[in-house]
Amino acid sequence: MTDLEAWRAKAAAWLESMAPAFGREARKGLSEAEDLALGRRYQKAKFDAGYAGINWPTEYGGQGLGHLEKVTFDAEEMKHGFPSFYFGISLGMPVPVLMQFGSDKAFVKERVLKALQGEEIWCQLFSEPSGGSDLAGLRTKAEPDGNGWKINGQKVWTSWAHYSDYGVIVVRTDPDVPKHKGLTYFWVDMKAPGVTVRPIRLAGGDSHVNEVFFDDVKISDDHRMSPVGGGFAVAIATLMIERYVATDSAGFGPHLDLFVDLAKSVELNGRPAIEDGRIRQQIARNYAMRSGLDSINVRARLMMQAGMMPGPEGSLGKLVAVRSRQKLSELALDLQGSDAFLFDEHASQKEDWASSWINAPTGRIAGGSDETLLNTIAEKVLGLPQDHRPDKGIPFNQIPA
Amino acid sequence: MTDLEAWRAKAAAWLESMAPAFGREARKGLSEAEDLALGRRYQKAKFDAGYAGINWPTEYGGQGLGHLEKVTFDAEEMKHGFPSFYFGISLGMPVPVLMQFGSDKAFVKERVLKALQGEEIWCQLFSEPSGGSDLAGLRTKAEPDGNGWKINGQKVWTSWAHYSDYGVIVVRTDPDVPKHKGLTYFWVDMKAPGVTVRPIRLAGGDSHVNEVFFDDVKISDDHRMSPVGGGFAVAIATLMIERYVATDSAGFGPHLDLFVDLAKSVELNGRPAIEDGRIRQQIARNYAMRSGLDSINVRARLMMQAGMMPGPEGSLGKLVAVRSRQKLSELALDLQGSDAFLFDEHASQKEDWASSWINAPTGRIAGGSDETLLNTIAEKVLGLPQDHRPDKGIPFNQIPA
Amino acid sequence: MTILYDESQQAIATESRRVLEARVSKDALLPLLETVGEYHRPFWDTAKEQGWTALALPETHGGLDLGLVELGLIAHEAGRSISGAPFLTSSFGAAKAVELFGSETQKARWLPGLASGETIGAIAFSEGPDALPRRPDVTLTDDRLDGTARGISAGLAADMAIVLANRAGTPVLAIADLAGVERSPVPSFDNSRCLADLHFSATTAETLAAGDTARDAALHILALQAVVTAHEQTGGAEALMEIARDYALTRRAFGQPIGAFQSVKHRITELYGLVELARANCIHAAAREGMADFITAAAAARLSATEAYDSAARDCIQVHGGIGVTWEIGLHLHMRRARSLAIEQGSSLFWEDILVDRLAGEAA
Amino acid sequence: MTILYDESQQAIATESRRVLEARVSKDALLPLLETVGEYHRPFWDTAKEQGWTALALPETHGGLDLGLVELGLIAHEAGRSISGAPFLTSSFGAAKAVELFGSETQKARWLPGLASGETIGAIAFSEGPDALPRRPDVTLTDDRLDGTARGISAGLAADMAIVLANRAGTPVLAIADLAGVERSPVPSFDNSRCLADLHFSATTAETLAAGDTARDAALHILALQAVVTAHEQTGGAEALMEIARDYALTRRAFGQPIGAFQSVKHRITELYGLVELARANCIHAAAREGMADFITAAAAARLSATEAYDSAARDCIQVHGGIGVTWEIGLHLHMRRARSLAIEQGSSLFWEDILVDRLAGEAA
Repeated sequence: MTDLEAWRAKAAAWLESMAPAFGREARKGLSEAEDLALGRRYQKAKFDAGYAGINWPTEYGGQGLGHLEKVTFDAEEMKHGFPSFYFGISLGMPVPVLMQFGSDKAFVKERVLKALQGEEIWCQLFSEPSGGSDLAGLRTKAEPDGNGWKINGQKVWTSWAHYSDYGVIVVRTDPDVPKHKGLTYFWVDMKAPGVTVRPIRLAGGDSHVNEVFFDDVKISDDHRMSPVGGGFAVAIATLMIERYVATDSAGFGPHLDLFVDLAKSVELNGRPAIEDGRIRQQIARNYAMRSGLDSINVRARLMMQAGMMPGPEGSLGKLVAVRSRQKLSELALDLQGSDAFLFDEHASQKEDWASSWINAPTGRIAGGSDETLLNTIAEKVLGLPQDHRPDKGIPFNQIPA
Repeated sequence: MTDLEAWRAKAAAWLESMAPAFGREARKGLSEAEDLALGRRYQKAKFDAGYAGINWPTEYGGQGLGHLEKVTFDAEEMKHGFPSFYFGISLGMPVPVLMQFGSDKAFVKERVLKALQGEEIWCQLFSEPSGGSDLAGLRTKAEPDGNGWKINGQKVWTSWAHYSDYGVIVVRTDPDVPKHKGLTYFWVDMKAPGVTVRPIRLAGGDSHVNEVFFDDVKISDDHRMSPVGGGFAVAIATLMIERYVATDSAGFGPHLDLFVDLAKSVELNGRPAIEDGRIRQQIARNYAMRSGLDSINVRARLMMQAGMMPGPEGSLGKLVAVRSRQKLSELALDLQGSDAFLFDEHASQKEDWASSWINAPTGRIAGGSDETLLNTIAEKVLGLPQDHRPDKGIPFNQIPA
Repeated sequence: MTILYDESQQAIATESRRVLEARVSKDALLPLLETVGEYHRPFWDTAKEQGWTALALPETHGGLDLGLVELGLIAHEAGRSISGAPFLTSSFGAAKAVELFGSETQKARWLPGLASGETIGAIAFSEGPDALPRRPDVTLTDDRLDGTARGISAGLAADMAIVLANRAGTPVLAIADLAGVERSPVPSFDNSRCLADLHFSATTAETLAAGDTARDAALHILALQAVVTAHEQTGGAEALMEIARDYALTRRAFGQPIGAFQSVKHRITELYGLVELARANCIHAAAREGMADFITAAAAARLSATEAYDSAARDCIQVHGGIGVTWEIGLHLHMRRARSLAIEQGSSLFWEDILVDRLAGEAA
Repeated sequence: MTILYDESQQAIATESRRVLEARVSKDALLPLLETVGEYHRPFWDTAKEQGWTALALPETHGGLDLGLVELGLIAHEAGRSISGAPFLTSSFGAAKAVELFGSETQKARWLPGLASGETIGAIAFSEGPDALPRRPDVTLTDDRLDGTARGISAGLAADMAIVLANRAGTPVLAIADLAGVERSPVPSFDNSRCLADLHFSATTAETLAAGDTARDAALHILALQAVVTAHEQTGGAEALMEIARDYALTRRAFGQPIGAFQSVKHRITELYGLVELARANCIHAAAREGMADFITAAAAARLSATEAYDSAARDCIQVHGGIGVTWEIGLHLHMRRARSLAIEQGSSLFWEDILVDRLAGEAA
């Protein structure tokens, strides 16, 4: 591990040096536009310092290092609150998929380089209003148009679409076959005529997800990234990548230390809350859950380092961590009593309990709801039967809406 | 309510006077045979004193009073630990159903009188090994035999069958129609040739439930209590009666006071357990749950007294009460630490935490599992869709086993 | 012993639901989240016009002489529609404090206005985590209040407040006229609660009770409010359970209504159970007003209602999936309200302790 | 930092599972519930023959110089098959006490027998609810023990015991030779644990540690045992999860396997999650032996393993329906064992406090 530790130390030092210019403090009070601009400069700095595309092939401007270096860097980077999340999806799924499935290599390389330097952002156009957890049930359609295609329909929950230059999209090209057999995978220019992006405001107040409308959007066939009718497999490949994005045993909420500090600072029934069994129990249970997840994640990295495929238990993280974070955040509000009312909708959900609480439902739904994750584990890992699906094998256009 | 209160006082006084002869103390150390004999004498005493068949018609030897008097008596009776549970099922479901659906009135009256006096016991032959929660899926069959019927098959989970003189039974008389349309309801003589009863031992150690085998058991057609093929409706009517049997917000486990006493008697982390938030939280949560159920039950009685049909919320009792009792019992064992090991498998689950814990799973399954209760409420009360049932409408003999 | 609602009580429920459904909508409530100190005036006007403000107050002072049962019914319906202002509970608590512990002069001065709704009352007991502090920060010296009461709901709009203060080390319950008292608004996740810090500085106040009596009195007022709030929480939970059920019946996935999937089906059914338990405890508690075990019954109602509303908010949104977390659909109005009601009048942690002290015979 | 099992460690797991599946069956275990003081001799003979008793002890005294990781792997497999005796854990705890705190003479006297399994050790710390009493009932005066140690697992079979005693108000850790010590059997819901009350009366004992050192030493022994037990609990939970899954795949209701119903499907999947979290904490804790945070890691493993086994027992039986509560199917063997393992070496309540004291920096 010493090589890696040395690499980690070097990266940590560099990140430290970037903090004054791009870190938490530097971002205070910035408008989203200003913050994004700062984010683009930070991404360029990462690229120049050799910390962009860490585990990507060098011919695409990556560093050619391992996944282990990547997650090590992510863990260190997380500490400083840099404006990197604008590029999380872009560099997380669409661009890697473009590298894997894009046909025109020159074009691909140009896009990848601009994405790595924060000049261009990609989004992922999967979910639809009718869809929910049923990806293969999508309705946006692409019809042959000359020697290209014409896209009509609507996507939703598209993160950062309003800042995106390009996107990858799954559409229905054949409604006459069972639903998952009639899909094809393309990339699209988000600035093309007929593309309309409308931000969706979330319960917590912010709005980084969008509705995206396609009205007679024309694309040439070189935009196609899968065989016609073979888009579902590429879509699944895209989603699989998500499992290897760095996890957080805090469920993307505050660290447990912050709860312990809170419990030490307030009184309950006339005694310090940290001495109250109810609070102690939640601290202990959450610690055990989080340490278990951390151990699972560390083992997954060790296996990847040893060239092995990590076990399926990795997919537990989001399910248990976010669910527990939701209840722990509610308890933190109870503990503060009427002091909990004071609320800043822009506070970080990693540091503020109210923000963590109000954004928790999004966390439980985004990237696979609890129920979807339970089904996936049940079927893929435990071999339990698939749910009854009346639409199975039925031509898409014969499924009752 | 004053009439009822007076009636309650009178009944309470009588029960008090019976305690020395039949109560908890009197039963200590008795074999089950001796205890049953005592139970029969107690049942006779109830009959003579006018406390048997409280809400049954007088022409069948009942008292012609209301359901309210019945549950009032049951609540008082519960306090003394009388050996009355041998007759609970018998007088709870089969005999009332016999009164309602029995054809030969003279025969019916004779049976009812003997049952009320504890001379005869009836059991209910519904569940089958293949069945689980799927009552209509039963396989025991009755074929025409002369001008009577011949029964072959196996029933299971039949309480007190080993002491029963008669039983009511649902059997399949037509395998060629959808499963719930091919059933017929009969009564059988449990001493008839071809009937074999084999007690099943339960996890807690005791064995009051049985397997019952029928080999060419011949019965005449006057045993029939439903139209041929109309047995399912009568079976459901039988089960409906169960909801009006007295409920227990303690989930048939110990009263919460016993947990409070325990918490006062032991120390946790160097302080009385009753001062520990974890213990306090469980006491408070269980109290709130139980007081809610008690309030639901009281309101149900008031409605019945007012001639109204109680709401469906009555069916919540068993679901939440037994489930909570299971976890509270585990916590009680944790609280006792190594003192919890000392175990008497004959201790009462109303008074002993280990006995309550070890018998809780039976409580969660008997008379409708948690899942069955949830489905019933979801479909009957909330109007949510029925689960997917591939066997629906298919002739019984074409359903894959 | 609990009760069955009689016809007139059922009529109160039906009528108040009708009026509220006609006059309150989420579109009117959503913008209130984005301004500090605004409440939904049509709701409060309705409450006054319908006499809800007078419902549980004595006829001799402009009230209708009804009780907690009837007010609870209104609160339940208000909870269903996400009440646009906290005054129904806050003014009721203030009025009961005056009615139960005040002099005839004090009653004559405050009750008519509180009954008509022209006067708005607030309860200033809590200090952050402590719903009933033994040594409040606010002090009373020679009938003058000093110090700050934090995060007081209705504080921005109230004309008077019942304050739990510290007089030379012993607790006192006092009435304060808020005219001229400096208040700083508290921006919150549920702004129509009109939260404020009240900065007393030589504010004249009249004592209602002192010493242990003051503490018992304060707890009694808190319990009365808690029963009203529990009804409101139960109404909110009931609404969410019904919204979830209706969505599960119409929304389809994999070719069938999502309500056919047991994960959804059973989740909604568990909510039904929580709602019915809360309802039963509420009815029981309302019927126990004035009895020896009222505090116990109030605590049980409060605990089950808080659990029901928080759980319903979590699960109803979860059942909806992505659409459930959008601003426009407004389920977060319930989720926010579930939390603010869970904290006002003391959190579950507070009521668990109150309840167990009594069950274990350690009541103060 | 946690670890990946190397090949030799994986071999230990495979081999021990093979042997146990061949030699232990529920039919052999069920009758043990009905006699007091009998344990499953084939299990213990296997443990001795396979060298499991020597695994984690020093080579210098007949051990194999392996550690908690390897013993944990054995315990996991023993838990899967419901170990027929508690000695693997009790003797290990006793041996570690001698190894870590004993004199060379004491090691020479006790370790070889404990390593070969000929000597059986017990740990006598707990007094009912208190897993680590500050003022034990058992007293030590002039190297003589007096008083009763209650509900000691392995107590009926043990040749020696490590006793936490009270010497003039300060705790001491002592070794007692149990030959000639009067024991009364404790009939329990899990009789193969060989539970007994040990009645010391002027029993000779040798001191291992005194004062705070004694208490820290006792906690360290308890933590070592807790990690072994956590592996055993995880193995039991894993077995139950697999039994539930297999049953859900074969048992049909309403024309389909019950595993197709989400209530069953998700219940089993949640168990999978609990098992994997427990396993991860176990591996981590075993790898932290001797490090500063060992007690913390042990507590986390213990808490998640106890939750996993209790939950698996509840839910596996529930998934089975009626058949699950029969005597013959024997699921209650796991349910009983889940509870006895949850109590031995201190309940979750005890370990929650140990853990939080450390997280909050209040460790003794």
